[in-house]
Amino acid sequence: MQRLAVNYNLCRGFFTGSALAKSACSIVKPVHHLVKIDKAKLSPRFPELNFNKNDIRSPAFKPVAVCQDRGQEHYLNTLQSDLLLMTYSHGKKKIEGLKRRPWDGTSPYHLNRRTKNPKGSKSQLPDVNPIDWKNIPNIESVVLNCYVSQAKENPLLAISASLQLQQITGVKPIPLYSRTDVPSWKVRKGNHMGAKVELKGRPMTQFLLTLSEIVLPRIREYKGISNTSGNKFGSISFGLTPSDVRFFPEIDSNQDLWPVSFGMHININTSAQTDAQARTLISGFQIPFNGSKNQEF
Amino acid sequence: MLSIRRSLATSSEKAVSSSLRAGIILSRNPIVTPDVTNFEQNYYTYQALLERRLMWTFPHYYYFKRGTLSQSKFSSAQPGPISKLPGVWFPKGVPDVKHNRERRLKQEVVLPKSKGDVQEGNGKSDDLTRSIEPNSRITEADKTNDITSLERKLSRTLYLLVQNKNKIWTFPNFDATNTGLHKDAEEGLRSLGGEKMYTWTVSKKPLGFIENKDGSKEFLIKSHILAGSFQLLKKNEHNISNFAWLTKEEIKEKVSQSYYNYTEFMLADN
Amino acid sequence: MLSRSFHTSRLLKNGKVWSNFAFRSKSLGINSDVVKKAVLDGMLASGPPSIKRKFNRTKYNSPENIDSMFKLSYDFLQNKAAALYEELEKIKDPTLKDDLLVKAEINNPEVQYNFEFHDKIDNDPAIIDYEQPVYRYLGRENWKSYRQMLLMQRLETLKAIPDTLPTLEPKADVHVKFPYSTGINKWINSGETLSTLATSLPPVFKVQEYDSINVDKQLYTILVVNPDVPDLINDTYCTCLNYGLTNLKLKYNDNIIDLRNIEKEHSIIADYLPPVPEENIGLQRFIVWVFRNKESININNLDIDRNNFNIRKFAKDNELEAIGSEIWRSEFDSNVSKVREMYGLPKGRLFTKTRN
Amino acid sequence: MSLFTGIKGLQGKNFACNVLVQVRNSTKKAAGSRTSMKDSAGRRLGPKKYEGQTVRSGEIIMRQRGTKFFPGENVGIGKDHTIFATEPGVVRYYLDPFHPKRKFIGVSLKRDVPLPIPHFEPSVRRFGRQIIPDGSRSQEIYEIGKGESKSRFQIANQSKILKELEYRETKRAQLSKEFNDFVSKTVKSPLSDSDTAIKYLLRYRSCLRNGFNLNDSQFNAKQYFILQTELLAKREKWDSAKLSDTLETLNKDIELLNSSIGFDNKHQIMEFISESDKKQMKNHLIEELKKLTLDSSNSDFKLTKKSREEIKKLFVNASKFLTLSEEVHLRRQYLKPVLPENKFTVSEKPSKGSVVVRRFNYEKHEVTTMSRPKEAFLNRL
Amino acid sequence: MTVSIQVTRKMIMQTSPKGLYAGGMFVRGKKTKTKGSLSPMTQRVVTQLSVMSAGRKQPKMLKLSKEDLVKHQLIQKSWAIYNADLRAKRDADLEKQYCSLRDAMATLQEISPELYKIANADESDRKFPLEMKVPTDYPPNKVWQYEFRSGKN
Repeated sequence: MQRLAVNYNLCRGFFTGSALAKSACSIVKPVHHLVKIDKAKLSPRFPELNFNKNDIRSPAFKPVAVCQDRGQEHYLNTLQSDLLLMTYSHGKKKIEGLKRRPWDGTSPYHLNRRTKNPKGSKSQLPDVNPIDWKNIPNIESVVLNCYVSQAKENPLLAISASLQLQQITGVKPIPLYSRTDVPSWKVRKGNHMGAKVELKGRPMTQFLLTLSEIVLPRIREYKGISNTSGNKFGSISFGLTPSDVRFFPEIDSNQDLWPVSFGMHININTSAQTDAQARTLISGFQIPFNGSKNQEF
Repeated sequence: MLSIRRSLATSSEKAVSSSLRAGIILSRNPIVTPDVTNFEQNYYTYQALLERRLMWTFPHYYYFKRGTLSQSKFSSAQPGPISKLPGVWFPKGVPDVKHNRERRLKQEVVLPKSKGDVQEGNGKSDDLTRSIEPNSRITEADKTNDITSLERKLSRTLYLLVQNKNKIWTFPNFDATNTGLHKDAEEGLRSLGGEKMYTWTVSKKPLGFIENKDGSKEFLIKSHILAGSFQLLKKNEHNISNFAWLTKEEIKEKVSQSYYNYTEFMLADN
Repeated sequence: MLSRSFHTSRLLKNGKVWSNFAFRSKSLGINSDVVKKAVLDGMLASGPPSIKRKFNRTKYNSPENIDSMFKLSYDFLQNKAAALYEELEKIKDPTLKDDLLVKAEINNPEVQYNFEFHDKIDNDPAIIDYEQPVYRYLGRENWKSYRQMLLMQRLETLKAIPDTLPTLEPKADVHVKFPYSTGINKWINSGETLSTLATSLPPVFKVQEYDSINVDKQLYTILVVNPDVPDLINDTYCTCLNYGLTNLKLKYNDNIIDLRNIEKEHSIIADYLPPVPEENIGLQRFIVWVFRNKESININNLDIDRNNFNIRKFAKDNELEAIGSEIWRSEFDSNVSKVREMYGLPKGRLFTKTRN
Repeated sequence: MSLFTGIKGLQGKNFACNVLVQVRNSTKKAAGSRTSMKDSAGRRLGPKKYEGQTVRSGEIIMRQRGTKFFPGENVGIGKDHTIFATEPGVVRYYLDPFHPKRKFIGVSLKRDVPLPIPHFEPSVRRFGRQIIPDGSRSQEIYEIGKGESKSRFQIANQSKILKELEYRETKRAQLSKEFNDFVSKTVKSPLSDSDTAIKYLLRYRSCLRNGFNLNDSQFNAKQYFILQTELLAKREKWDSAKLSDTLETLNKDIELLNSSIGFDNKHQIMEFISESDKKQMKNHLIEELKKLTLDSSNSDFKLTKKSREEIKKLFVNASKFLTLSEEVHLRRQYLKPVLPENKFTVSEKPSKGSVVVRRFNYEKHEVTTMSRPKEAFLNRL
Repeated sequence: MTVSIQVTRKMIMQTSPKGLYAGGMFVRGKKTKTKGSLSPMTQRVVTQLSVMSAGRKQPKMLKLSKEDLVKHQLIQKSWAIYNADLRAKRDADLEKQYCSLRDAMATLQEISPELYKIANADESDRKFPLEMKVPTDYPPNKVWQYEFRSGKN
């Protein structure tokens, strides 16, 4: 009888995490129904986290439409139909981007083999569709990226840079950390090196208009954004130097709080499919371009 | 196709292709933002107040250094929350004050009055501290209802319409030559309204076309006026007697129904 | 469904459809006058009536400008609803009509208030009336957001599908409770392990339909099966039919099936057999399947071997469409012998695992 | 050079650093000599059971590095990816359409059941248990061992559970005694089975306590006895006449109880009051209360001690005809713990026994102090 | 936010003057939280960090009563529907514009290939003129520019 009891205790597993209990592989078993199950919704913990962010019961709720968005109104009123006219090209066909090349199937080994890279490129490129009323270019987001190279010596500068971004945009920035060790530049992995912020909606147009109406005109001998800027897929980037940043009204009116200022990169992401379209779009917000042969006819 | 009764007595011999005409939709873009409706205004106010309730406390200690004059000015301008007192019954809830803000209520930051506000009488234009008074969105031209002025209806897009001798209002249109529709339209416009005009043609492509009763096709080119003004030449070769800068609704009243129906979607709502 | 024919055009002239109860159900409005006033005419000076304590009422602060904005929004949406009601008059197709009715009422704040803050399972037809398409729509959304997912997860993890029926496309919400044996007033959670004493007397079912169906004609079948009965000869398990009801009628609101509304003569396929698991065979699953009948079933023509029941064959033969399910589990406990005695069943066997 | 000697010194201490001991030659030695000399014995990987072989549970089917084969039906996988049988049967190597790039090993319980089992077919399971015959030695051993195999929860809470059970029993006995006395006093016509009647009342009450409404409580409690009787009839093979007779007497008893006994809102036993009577009594109570506090809306209304006592007296029997929420509501309305402020309940100067209240005044933005006499409060603070 | 605060404390240690650690040695019982010991630069960053972080600055959670919740949801819904209507109208107009543009170009191609060639010439990399301003809330002092440099045109 005692033996039985002892055996019983031996069999009983007290630790669920023991090495024996660990599975050596994972197999997803197919289910027998078509209902989508959201596990977070089934959990009784933190019910308020299950609310959508635009639900007032969610802790992350933030009112968005607090005022008229004049940049957006300008786009919808004037730019949109002008852009349709300017970017339309009659009889234009879809230009197919580079795609991965499939094997011709002459060998049985071609089955399940990875397709070949596109010719002359490592990755596939998107198609360029002709413009119609559904894909008129629009600005999607603006990303400000502030990397302070001196932060490797004085990490406090990264914090100041982060606050500078917040002051200029009114949106909470995300800290940036160096990704790799680069001994020749004395950069260590994981150091706090600056901040970035992604702007959308009202803060985005607010920032763009401040830039084009207040900051850029005040920069001495500013020629404009390079006409060759762009990543080939409709994103335009340019930079501001630390002295340019001082012209932002938030910095300008509190000069004594900002003994040092930090330059930044500005990436304007648009839904345009080519850089030329993107530049046309951005010029509608009074942002000057340099070296453009702005043909008048 | 829509056919429209047109009675422009033009000498078609000049035109290279007699059946082609170049029309121009010349617009003045809005100068001020569109008027908000009551519904929108209320919603914006509601959201703005909600935002004030949910926003983080203003870090006044960052902008105003302790012990400075500006700090004392600022803090004296603030209404200040009700603070907690021991043994006192607060029917509207015990105050929860942090950083001089009642955390249960919306945040109110009052800017201290600057010098300029006090001495309002001597409004020197170069005084930086003067209070800013915005210009009125309604101009003189609105009050006198001067439809030939470019300064009317600042919140709307205005379009140039001309009236011929037969009292018919249309968009200006001219004979097309071989140089291109946009060139004909621009040059025609200048022959009508003088050279003191800075216009920007949006595109060489026509926005649309109207098939006239006489078989000619009128292609519409879009253009914006950016500076200068349209001054109708008294002796013009197009028999135009009158012109006006009109909004979409006003155009509907002036032109024929079919003409409006055709061009309606090309005109901006605001 | 909406059988009453109404001539709304005259009533709709002023556009205030949401406050017009001449042709709309009373349940589409808030029952309590005070609450209704606080919602529609702006917050009362004494605070929101939904807060029970006066102390908390005076403490409460409404968001500013909410009432003035609410009025504009209410008028805006009410006008849209009025247009939909006018459109409704021209439409004959009942499903389209239901869709439009849902669209016209879904934004009504009174409907939203009623649904959000009242009991949705044991509903009061004066407040949540599932005969109204809009409440059915809201009910379905609510069910999909939690209970349906929970049920499907449990059916899958407990392998109720495909051990009994191959799959389930859930259409109705099924609830089960056992009020007669212990008097407990609680709908069971899917997959719960219940004591055999609690399950010793027949359960009560509640089947909530959300689809538009012909309530007067549609018949239902409910089967409770246990796929974990030992089959010693073949060294495997077989399925036992523990309870079988058919030819049941349901309504949208009154849809509890208890002994009061079961007709003994032509509804009971199999009497209730309580869960009496034997010792050392682990947990047994009891799966409630609810079907829509194609036509009424004559129970005298049925040939059922309840101890070796093939539910797939039964469903196929009688053209039953599975619409809902519920599951509970039972294992051997100290009450099993009492229940066996009660039903005159033989004494349970004791098992041990074989070595091989 | 110094490095060389240093290493040489280490070599004496049996350090296996033969790599570092190198001689400088004119040509560089090819790289990769470091591990090419090492080798280990074969790990004896591979299948241990082949397709179609029978296995017993626990037998190893495949040893492998990584998951060359994945575990399928009735097999397990070890931490070194060894695949073993969990059920006795026939080994099958197969492919699964849901994971087209994986190979599986499974154990089919029967030779004629192919793997994989079709997706929507019921799983094939082995019962794998045998009966322990009654009265055998193994059963004895099992019964003894069972006492010790209680769950930890049961062992930890044994005394508590027992106490709880005992309490429940005594409470039940107490209640049934109370009910018995009450029934014998109030029910005029004799009951055929008083024992069942008391049990019925207990069930009736517990249903009410669990939140069923009146009708459902009565039905649920009655149904228990009907079902029990039917089961008894089945067990003892009664004929239908006897069963219907018994059910009829049961029904009669329960009808009698239902029409003569009820429960108040605190679940205390009382004489039956019909719904219409309850409504009437409620209306009467409200009228009385209104009469007593007729001028309460008046600003100089003073609630005397006497009238307060009278109101309290009116509420003595209220639990019999009011629901709990109604009663609480009415009590709150007419017996306010703190009276509204008027000239009787706020005194100018703090007198003996008055309570000083400091309250913030939001209009004047200041703290106002007022003293309230004892009469302003219903209960002692 | 706590993470970044921890990080900074480390940083402050690195950058703070030597006095605190008495020549690298850690002195027991010495005040470590004295404001005066921070350099003005460090002090500024500490303030800057507190501007960005939530500590003591967050308002109380907004808990609406049932009535207000329903009202708020209705308001949000009406705003969404209002905007959807506007968007639908705009899209319909744009579609009409697109169709008319396409038809016009097709007709022009048919009637006069020379003019079509001019009209359909490449216009990519065309910019909006800088004189085309984004509307402001209130008009400028000089509402309309009547004079302009003729060289521009």
